[in-house]
Amino acid sequence: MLYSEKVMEHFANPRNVGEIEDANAIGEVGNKKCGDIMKIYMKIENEVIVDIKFKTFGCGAAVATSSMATELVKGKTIKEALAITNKAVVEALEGLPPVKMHCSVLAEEAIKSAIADYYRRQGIDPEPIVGCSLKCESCHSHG
Amino acid sequence: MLYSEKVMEHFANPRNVGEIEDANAIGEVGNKKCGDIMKIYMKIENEVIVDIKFKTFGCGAAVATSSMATELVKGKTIKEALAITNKAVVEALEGLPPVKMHCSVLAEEAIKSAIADYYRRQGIDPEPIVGCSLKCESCHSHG
Amino acid sequence: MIYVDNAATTRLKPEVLEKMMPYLTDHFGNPSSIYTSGREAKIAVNSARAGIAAALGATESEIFFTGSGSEADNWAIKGVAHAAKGKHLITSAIEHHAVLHCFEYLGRNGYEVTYLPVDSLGLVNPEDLKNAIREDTALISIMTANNEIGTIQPIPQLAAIAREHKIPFHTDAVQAFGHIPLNVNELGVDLLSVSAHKIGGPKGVGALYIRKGTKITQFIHGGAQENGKRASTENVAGIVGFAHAAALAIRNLDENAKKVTELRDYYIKRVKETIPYCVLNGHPELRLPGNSNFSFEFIEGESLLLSLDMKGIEASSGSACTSGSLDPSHVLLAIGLPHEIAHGSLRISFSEDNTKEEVDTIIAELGPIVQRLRDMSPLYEGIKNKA
Amino acid sequence: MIYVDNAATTRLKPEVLEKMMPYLTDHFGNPSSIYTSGREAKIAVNSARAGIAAALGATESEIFFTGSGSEADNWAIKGVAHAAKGKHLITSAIEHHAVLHCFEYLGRNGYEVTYLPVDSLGLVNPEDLKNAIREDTALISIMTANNEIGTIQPIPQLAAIAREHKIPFHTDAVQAFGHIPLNVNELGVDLLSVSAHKIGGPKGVGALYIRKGTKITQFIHGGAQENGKRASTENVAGIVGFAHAAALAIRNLDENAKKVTELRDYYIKRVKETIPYCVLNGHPELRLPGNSNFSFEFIEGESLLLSLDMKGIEASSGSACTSGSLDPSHVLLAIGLPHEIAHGSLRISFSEDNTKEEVDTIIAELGPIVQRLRDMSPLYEGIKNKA
Ligand SMILES: Cc1ncc(COP(=O)(O)O)c(C=O)c1O
Ligand SMILES: Cc1ncc(COP(=O)(O)O)c(C=O)c1O
Repeated sequence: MLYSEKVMEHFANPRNVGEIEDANAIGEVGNKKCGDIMKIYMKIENEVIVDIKFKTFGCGAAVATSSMATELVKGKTIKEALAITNKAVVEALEGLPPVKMHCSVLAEEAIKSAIADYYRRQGIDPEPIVGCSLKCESCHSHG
Repeated sequence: MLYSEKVMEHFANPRNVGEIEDANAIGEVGNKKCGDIMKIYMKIENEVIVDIKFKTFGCGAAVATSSMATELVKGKTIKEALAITNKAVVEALEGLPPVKMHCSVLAEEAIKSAIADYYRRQGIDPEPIVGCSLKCESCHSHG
Repeated sequence: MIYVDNAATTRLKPEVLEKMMPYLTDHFGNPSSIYTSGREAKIAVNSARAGIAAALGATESEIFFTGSGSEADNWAIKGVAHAAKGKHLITSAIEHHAVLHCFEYLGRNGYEVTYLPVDSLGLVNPEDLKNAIREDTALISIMTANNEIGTIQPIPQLAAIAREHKIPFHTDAVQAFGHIPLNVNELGVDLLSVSAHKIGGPKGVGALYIRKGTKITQFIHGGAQENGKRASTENVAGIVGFAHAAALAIRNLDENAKKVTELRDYYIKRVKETIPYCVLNGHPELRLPGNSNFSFEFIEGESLLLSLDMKGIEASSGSACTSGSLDPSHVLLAIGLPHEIAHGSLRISFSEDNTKEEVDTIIAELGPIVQRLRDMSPLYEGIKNKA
Repeated sequence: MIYVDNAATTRLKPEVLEKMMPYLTDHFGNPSSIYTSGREAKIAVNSARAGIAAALGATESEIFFTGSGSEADNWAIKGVAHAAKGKHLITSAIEHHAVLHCFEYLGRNGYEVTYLPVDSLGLVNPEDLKNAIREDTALISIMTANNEIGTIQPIPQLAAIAREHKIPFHTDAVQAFGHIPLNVNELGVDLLSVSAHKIGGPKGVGALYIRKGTKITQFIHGGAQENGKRASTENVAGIVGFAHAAALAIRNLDENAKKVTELRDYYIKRVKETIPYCVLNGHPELRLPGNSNFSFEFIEGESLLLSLDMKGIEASSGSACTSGSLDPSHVLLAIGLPHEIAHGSLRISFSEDNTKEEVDTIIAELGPIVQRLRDMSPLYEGIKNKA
């Protein structure tokens, strides 16, 4: 299991770690059993994600994908952010080992989960906008 | 499969190789299938084996046991010769690998076969003196 | 670089390599060949066999070289199971995968397997073994010492129970061999697996002790090597290296064990003093000299390992074989740790080549790393705020 | 010493050992470990895998390292048989024991095995294969080239028949690899075994090619090494050495084959010229470059070998694995030799390190040795007297 240099760089120097005091969007995905939990804080103004921070309990890939996903999303509109797939995160990281692919899915889901929270706070059903319910179905991304 | 120095010495310089023109006792044991054939020539005078020679088709152990067996028998009385067991040959050779034990049996049988021939030539049934019929029953000394 | 993952593998000792060199250069004969170079190779293999036999209190004809500890485990377990009439097998829940996956395979192929639980310190209870035994139990396999948490099982007691019922008893002693005294007769075992690379020997060589009279089918069929019991041209250099590593390990066992235990105890003490929310896994006394295994709450093991690696410290989280897998260690779950804590374990395993200075460096780095990861962890938020 | 038993094993090439040395000294990490030294070891193993794959025209994910050629054979045969529904297997009568004894084992355990005969040159007849195939045939295994007589089988033709019937085809290419061009797709095989020590690599390393999609059970269960298909801590140094030896063999294949064939043909010519009552076993053209195999009538092979050894010449009679056994070679019997002639065979197998001068020395010693043994042989008496 080998990480790319980019993954290692983001693991060593993760961007956007932390909390946002006055966040108006917070999402958390994953669970303890899986060994990966990602929590995303966003400050959204006029449909733009002006600030984003994360906290992650998880492996090197989980930290690196959190870092990269928040980088990709920062400053984007919600629409743009929702268009960012786990694939984009993996590509930006120059690849992930097959056993770690689920981390990128988790990152995508964490972003969506925060955005869903943003809508829910405003009394809007996030489902039609963000997509289906978000859950870490199992610890395994493959067989 | 490792031979003792003694075996190698007898293989390199086998004693008593050849035929005896006026032999009065000739025995042959073993068969082609087994890959071991020993032929013994004796000159017996007054119940004493005054000369003995052998020819052997076979492995290093077969040659060495032929050589050693003929050495042990040479100059002995028939009675003494019959008392020489395959064990004695093996001991004199400082041991044989387990898979090669049957060669020593063959050497013992070759001696007996020649002596049996000696009696037969005189019209004496060798069975009561020499023992049971001599045959290389199979190529294997073990399972 | 500070290497403290000696339970995963060890540095090939220079003096062991030196003994191997002739067989990696001029003495390249095939031990099955009858000419001089072949005979020399055969003699080397057989004297290595005598060495391993002596190290275990066995006789030469009971030692069979293999290509790894895993092969020895596979051979022992499948070989005895296949040779037996009974279809019931017993093992423990904390075996190495080389054992566990054999049983799982047999479990899918007509055998019934009982996995004995362990207590919170990792010990099998002899009473559980007694209760698990059935009329048709064909094999019991319980490891001598665990690779993750270092717990040493009461093998003499367990093997005695097996013998009472005339059931063959196998033990995976890959982690124990060369580190604690082992004698097959004092242990009372019928089969025992060892591996060279855990004691300063080369990778890719193991051995299986098979007590005379034990019914076992062959595992690798072919040529007549290893007394007709295990085919393959012998890894002569590797076998010679294994025997020399074993000889060194046994000769220096007491001294090394003392040194390594001291290092480890110092490390354990320092961790407890400097890092909150940690728990030592495994048994406080019945433990391999070099083994330490801590769970650090709120953080995940791999991140910890990568962070240590960035500081030049090489250590492990659970067994090396399972890294890359997403499951938390089956051993840590078996001793009762909750999932998220099982995910956050750090195994540091010392050898006699490690030093107190290295431990000090590890401690100096470990604290800040753990803190940094906790600061990044959503699980720690509540705790921090409470504090 | 003149070493002409390169089919039994080869000298580890010094340049191969050199590539292995880092992994026998400083780079001792376990490839399953995620820290730096482990990752370096993993990269080394994977690039070796790529090298072996390239040498065979396979893809990396189809190459699995093993502890020997025998293990590769055992895995392929038992693994495919166990994964299949059908209970009928086909192999040839002249396989290496590592293959033959697997089939005999399966034959005793619920499978039915057809052993295809060979002609007097050692060739399997494709028609025989066609006729042997049944509805329930689960595996066909036919060696690429024979270890005793060097005969090269028409694998592309045989494998095509298997494919027509959708039956997995395995070939033991231990003797062929590195000596004749091999490409798994041109051969059309699904599984192929190789071993390092036959091509200037270390003893105790082999590999199995498994075509993607081939149904096969695991052989050594345990850790997740070799993509979860073959457990055991990787013999990193051995694997690196294997790949380098393969690279050298492939790079110099044409040149070496030419040189070795010339040496061999010169030897064959000189034997025929100087020693009466001899017969060359194997195929005159479809033959491994380095292989010669003569039967010398009226004498026994082991005596011949010991005599040659006393003159510093190391050669073989049949396969090294069977020496020590009392049975004449099953290969020589299968090509129709009578027992006593099968007992008297001499295999001389050349490598590119041998020289014409060595052949001259062998010829100078061989004649008198054969004569001395014949003079000692009761079988020769009649012949001599007739002459
Ligand atoms: C044709 C053939 N198959 C298999 C083997 C077994 O290889 P290994 O000695 O690496 O187990 C050999 C040589 O020993 C061989 O010549
Ligand atoms: C307890 C235990 N058993 C078996 C093995 C497997 O040994 P090897 O890596 O030599 O196959 C190991 C280590 O990997 C181990 O720690």
